[in-house]
Amino acid sequence: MSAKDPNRRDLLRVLGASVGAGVGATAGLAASAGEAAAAPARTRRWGMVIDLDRCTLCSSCTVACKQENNVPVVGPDDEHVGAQIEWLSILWQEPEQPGGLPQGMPFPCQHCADAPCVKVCPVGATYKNDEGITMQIWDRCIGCRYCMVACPYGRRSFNWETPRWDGTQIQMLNPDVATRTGGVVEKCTFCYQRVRRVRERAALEGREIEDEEVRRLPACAAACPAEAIVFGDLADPESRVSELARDPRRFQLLDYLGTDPSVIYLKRDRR
Amino acid sequence: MHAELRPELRPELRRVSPIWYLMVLVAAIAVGVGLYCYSVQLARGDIATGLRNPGNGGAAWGFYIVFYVYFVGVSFAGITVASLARVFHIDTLKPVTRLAELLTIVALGVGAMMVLADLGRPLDGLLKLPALARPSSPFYGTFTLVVSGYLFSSLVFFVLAGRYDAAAMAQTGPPLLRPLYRLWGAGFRDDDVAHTRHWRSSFVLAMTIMPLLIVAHSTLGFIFGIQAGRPGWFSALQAPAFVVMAGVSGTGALIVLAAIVRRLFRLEDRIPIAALRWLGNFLWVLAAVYLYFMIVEELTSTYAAPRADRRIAHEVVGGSFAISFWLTVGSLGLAFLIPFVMYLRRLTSVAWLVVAALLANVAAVLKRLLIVVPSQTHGGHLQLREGLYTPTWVEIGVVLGAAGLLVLGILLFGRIFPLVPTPVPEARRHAAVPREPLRVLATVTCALIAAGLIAFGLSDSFRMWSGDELDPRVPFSPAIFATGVILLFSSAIVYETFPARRRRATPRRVIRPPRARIHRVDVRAQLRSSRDPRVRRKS
Amino acid sequence: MKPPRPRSMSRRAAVAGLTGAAGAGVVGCRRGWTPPEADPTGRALAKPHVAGAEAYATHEERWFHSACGQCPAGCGIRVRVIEGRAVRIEGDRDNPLNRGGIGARGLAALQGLYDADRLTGPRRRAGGRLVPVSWDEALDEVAAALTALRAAGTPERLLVWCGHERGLTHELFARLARAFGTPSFVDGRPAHSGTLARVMEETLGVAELPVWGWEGAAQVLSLEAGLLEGSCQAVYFTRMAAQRRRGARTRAHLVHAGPAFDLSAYNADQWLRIAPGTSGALALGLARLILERHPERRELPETLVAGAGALREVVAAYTPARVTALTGINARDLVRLAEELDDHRPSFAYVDEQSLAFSNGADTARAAMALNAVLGAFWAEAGGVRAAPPSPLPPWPEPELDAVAVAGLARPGHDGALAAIEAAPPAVALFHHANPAYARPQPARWREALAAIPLVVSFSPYRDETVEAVADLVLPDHTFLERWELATPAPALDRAILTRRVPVVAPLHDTRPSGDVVLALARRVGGAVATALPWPTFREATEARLAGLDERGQAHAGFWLGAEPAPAPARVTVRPGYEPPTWVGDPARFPLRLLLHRPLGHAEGSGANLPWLRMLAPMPGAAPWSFVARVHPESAPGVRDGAEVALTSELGSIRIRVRLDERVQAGYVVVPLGGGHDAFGRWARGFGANAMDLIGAGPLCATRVRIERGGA
Amino acid sequence: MSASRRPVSPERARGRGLGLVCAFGLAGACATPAAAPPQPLPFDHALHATVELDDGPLGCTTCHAGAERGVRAGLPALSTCLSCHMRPQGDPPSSEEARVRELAASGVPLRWIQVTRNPGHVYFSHGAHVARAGMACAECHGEVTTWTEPPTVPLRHLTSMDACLACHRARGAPTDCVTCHQ
Repeated sequence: MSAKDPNRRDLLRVLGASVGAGVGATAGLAASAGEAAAAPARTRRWGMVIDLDRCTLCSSCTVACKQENNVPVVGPDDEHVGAQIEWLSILWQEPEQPGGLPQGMPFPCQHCADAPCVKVCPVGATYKNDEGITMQIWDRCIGCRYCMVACPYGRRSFNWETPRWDGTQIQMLNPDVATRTGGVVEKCTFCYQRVRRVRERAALEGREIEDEEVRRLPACAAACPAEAIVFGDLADPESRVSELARDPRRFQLLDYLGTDPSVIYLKRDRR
Repeated sequence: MHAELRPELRPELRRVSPIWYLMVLVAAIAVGVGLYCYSVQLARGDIATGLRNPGNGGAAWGFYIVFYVYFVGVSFAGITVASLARVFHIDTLKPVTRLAELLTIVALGVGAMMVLADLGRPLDGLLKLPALARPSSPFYGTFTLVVSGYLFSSLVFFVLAGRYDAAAMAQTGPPLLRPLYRLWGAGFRDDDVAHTRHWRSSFVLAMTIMPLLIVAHSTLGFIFGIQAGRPGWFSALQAPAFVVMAGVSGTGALIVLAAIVRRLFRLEDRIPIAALRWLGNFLWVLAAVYLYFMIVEELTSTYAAPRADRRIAHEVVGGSFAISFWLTVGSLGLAFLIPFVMYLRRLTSVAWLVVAALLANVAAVLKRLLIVVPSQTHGGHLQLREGLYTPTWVEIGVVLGAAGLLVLGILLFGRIFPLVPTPVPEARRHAAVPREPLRVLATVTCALIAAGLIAFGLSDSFRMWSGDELDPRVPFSPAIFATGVILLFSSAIVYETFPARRRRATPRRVIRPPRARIHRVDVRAQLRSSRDPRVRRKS
Repeated sequence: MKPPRPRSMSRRAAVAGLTGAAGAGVVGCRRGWTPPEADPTGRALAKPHVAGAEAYATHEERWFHSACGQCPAGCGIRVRVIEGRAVRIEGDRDNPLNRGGIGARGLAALQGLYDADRLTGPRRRAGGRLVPVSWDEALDEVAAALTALRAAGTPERLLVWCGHERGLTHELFARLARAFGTPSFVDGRPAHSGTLARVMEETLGVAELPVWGWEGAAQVLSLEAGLLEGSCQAVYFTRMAAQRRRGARTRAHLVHAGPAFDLSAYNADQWLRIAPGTSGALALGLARLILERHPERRELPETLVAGAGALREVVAAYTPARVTALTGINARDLVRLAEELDDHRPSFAYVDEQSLAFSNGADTARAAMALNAVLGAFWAEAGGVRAAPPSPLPPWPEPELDAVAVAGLARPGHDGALAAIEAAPPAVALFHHANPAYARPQPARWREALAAIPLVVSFSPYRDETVEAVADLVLPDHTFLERWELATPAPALDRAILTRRVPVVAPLHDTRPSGDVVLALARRVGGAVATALPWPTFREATEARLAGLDERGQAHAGFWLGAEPAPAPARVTVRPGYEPPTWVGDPARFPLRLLLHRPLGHAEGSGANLPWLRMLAPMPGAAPWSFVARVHPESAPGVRDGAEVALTSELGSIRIRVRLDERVQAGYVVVPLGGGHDAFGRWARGFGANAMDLIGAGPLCATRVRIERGGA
Repeated sequence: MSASRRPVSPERARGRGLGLVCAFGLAGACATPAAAPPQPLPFDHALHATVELDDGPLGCTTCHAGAERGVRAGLPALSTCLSCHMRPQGDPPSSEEARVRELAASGVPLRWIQVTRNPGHVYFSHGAHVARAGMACAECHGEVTTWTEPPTVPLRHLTSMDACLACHRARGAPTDCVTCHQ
């Protein structure tokens, strides 16, 4: 659990003061927990910059995402309309004013710094990890779908039925990602399995993760022929992703909601 | 016991109307249908419902949540009526208090089932919610406060209030059920001290329950009201509106229930029209408040509202939800008008009152549908795909089954226990209660332990002791919190059922000389009589 | 027992060396024993059992460099293979075509490999149904039929039809046809045999798509092209579109003239809505405007473009007013575009097969080339238009033909026209990567025509329409991830490129690479045919073919890159002209005109059975899994958005959902290709409608249709 | 070899409530299989553990190549066996060795049946535990080097999330969910 959530921590302190009686009895427990916690070397915030001026909507990212993350195929029949599982799809926004440009954009989970889905999860199946990724632990999810209705971006998908892989299709599953069962919510993880792989390799080699090796790390970024998707550490001002995020064309989706997404878009630029 | 009462006021199980059998049959069939539909849902997965991903053109929450909110709303009436009756000494309402509490309990149970029906993995939910629930999720309040606190306080209220009759029924009731009555009425002595104690404890309970009730129903409103990402939900009005709407539907349901029960159980003489009239007045007041809320809501969401809010308002008032919306407005208007006119004209027609009450419930269901669904299907801040939500027969069947269960529970209970409490004369509630330090100590201890559990359970639920980890430090903290809440209310049971010290020397102010039968009613004394020399001596 | 010490051996080295030999294979059967992992949690939240994984449990992970075979682009790929299962495809960052990027089609290759509806072995039609047959029997049967043809002295009655696959297998089929003696060899490679290739042959002397100088272009005008969707090099173009906008110092402008709002229009800096089929007029009008800007300058290098001076006279007729009338593009835009094209050199006008899918396709291509000549785009230094580089492989020595073959080749053959096949059905037809029973205009008639052929052999790995409806024998090919192949990608770079595909997994089923099958057939037929195809296996044929490879290139894993750009030709021939497109059908009865386009997931017709491609929106902004005809609201009065309608032409009728779209030229209906399969696996069957039912032989977009509400 | 022939039972007292709740799948620990898995070779760990090669003793990671730095330890492919057993390695040559060469000749790969597996939603990196944390194989797998037959039940002491977490807390290893969940 992230310790960086100031609002919640403040709330806790206030509540903690009012709780009173129970505190004394359990203070010892808290102290012992505190000792064991190890400080991370450096606080990362993984983020993504999607340059819409580069993006051509070729949709490779959406397919790469499905391939990497064992996202099940949900059929086209009427029953499955709206049951599609989309970690990353193309968001299409018609112009608000007549004569404006329509805008399409690769649309992964925004990994909000202040994520509405995380707040509402009753069991902690979804949470912000130390590196700013909104994770979903499939096994813990009870399927209440609260996170889905809380997410302003609609970037969470429910397994309306247990996914099936027909015949030999099962052989192409990525062994690094667990398949999900029916009745759980799933979402983009920034390809955490790949991040983990890179981190372990770096740790085994006794070095820090380099920006170079993560720029095209997530499956969507790796597949993008236009190199429109760049991944990296937003907390590191030197990283490519931070550099791009300083571009004046930057915008975040629904920034007025105060969610502070870690996915930063760069506006399309047309004559 | 009860001999002092007029015969018609004694607790008894009356012969039921033949319609009772028909209704039980219908309700049982409904339950069967519900079970079948739910098994279909379990087998096929949630694809069997009409729910789909919001943003993909669907609604992730639909009928189940609508009826969950509805059932919990219905439960409002019971405990409110009981508390009001106690706190403000409204004797008119006394005959319907038990009915009201029963409605609360059954409706809450059924509501909890609706949540389970909604969960993608119900078994995981049953296990994980008590273990891991997080207070930052408005669901926490739902699962702990509503289910444990609200349900259990009602239960405690219900059980304590019923002891008087249970003790009596242990003597006169059907022999087969007497063990149940004896258990329920265990430790009850029909002396004025006991009545006085109950009178006091019920006041404390009632005073505790009323704020809890507001909190619990507000929690329900917060589930929707604090979601900034859902235009149409995000509103400070949500919590108070939920409380009021709960009142509307709950009062309506209680009116319908009382009217039906009067007929079915031939209780016309025990449930006076006056009680119904009182409820009718309560209904129009609440309906008027809610109508006001609706006007405020519509005004806010149409007058210079942001795009998304306006889109929803447009869709609700004139789009695909228009029929539901205008039905809601009409129903609610009539639910206000009918009892209001009756109030002005000083008339009371049970039939019209039932019509108004039914309309109030129709409005309650539809309004919840209008709250839950359009924000998901049409409420995107972004231009996500829009769609429609239509419940499938599976969902309708499950909800039907839940409603059947509600009816069945009440009908069956009516066959085994008197639905109208035996009135206790005012005078008997004001006896001098002897000082019993042990009883007070036990009660206070229980309450303190409860407070400790609540404090720890809540703080650990907040992960205050978890360091940087996600889980509570102690497993099942939310359950501990809920246990604390339950225990807190149980201290009332401790207070009332703590075995009385019977010392000869203690003078008791007794209005009527105790009879031998009273001691027979004292089950605990009876049980003990074989070994307690004092008791033997006494008899 | 004390084990003896092994003699000197560095075990790590040995392990490392030998691990490579560990191949994949079949799954071991486990009798009477429940593996402990069968249900470790009692819940499904686990990796499903993967055939092979528990049987080997070596967790061996390998990355293979190969080349994509999903479309003619031939991007470099890396395939992640774990325990013999291909689990991931990524782009090869070394490959100059895609530089690590990869298209949706390439990614979906895994679904093609592991398609649950693949043919698991050879089949023969018996009693109307396809039943399993052994490879030997099947090959004997084909060989017997072939031998009989040669014995009867009628080798021309063999029809060999190869689809879009470019590579050695194609060459082997062609060689087989030649040595066998049949002139009926249908080359289905659009890059070699389409309208543009033919025009390029007359313009530049190379019958291939030209190479476009994206890397240096400052302005590109796309003339109704399917630039980023249906083109042969969509990944390369996507990369270039992005790089020219953001990667380079100067920002290039892309102007797209097209009749409907598609990906190219979305991506263009400016989208000009043009009347379909009139971009030839636009090109000539622009040429005139540009020439007018330079009355004094001899703009065109006469040395390169002979007769360029005469261009002025030809284009003089295309005044802005006339071009506006023809194309619907207003004169102001026209003038501005001409100025920009002229000012932002290097610039060029881009056309592809989609631009030329009209009756006047060849003229449009010629007009575009005239505009390019005016723009000085041919062999312009930084970015221009060039002929495709020659193949780095030397031409194969002509096979020795025997008398039968010589006689057969002299007789008239089939060029793939339906009427000719109906009139004189071949005796044997071989279809490799071709599915005429679905993909050719009038599929129903095709089925009847093919049914009249005594022996139809399909090499498709999938149960497509030709397999299901007409094939008498099916000799399923491997998918490209299971076999060797040597292929030249569709032209994109000015350097020759040769890709080598390798088998990354062991064959899943009892299929055989068609190259091997061709060689086996040749052996069985014997005689001169066997002599012409002497290699025992396809692998050896590839080695033999590679032996003559130009030595100046650089070899990489998975591809070979030629050294020097193609030389400028002696001359460029420009023959500008314009004819308005013609439309078949009575305008009174069929008021609308049908435009067909290849959507993103079409993948040359091979995408329909791959759900990942199927679900891609056929146009920007569409929902997944949508298959809709788009029409301007004014052109379909009374039709509700999203309603199912009947589209009817003189030749047929289809039912399709319609989307009213104001971004479509009024008077036209835009229908994607690739729907309406009645075979080809579970994802293709019954999805959408096949517009081929509506059109006749000839250009793709030349048919009039009408919309009727509520279906036919 | 006198040590126990039975593998160490991985059945351990389960975790407390939390372990139960997050029930982690006691991968196979719940039930002992009725029959031993039909492994292709009756591999003798004890015997191989005594082998000395030129560059040191034959360690676990010689055959379980990923155990030291990889994510999964892996079971050896036939080629691994053949790297030594290409030449006869015993006097007299054992029947197992004959079988290895028989398999090699027939081209049939070794079809080990993996007994120890993680639940699908668990990510366990051997490299992180062995190379980084410096744990020995036996800490989790028991004294494998004393067995003369292939294991029949999973070789694992860790049967609940609590057990994982306890060690992670004790050693200050990360307890972020995604450290171990996938």
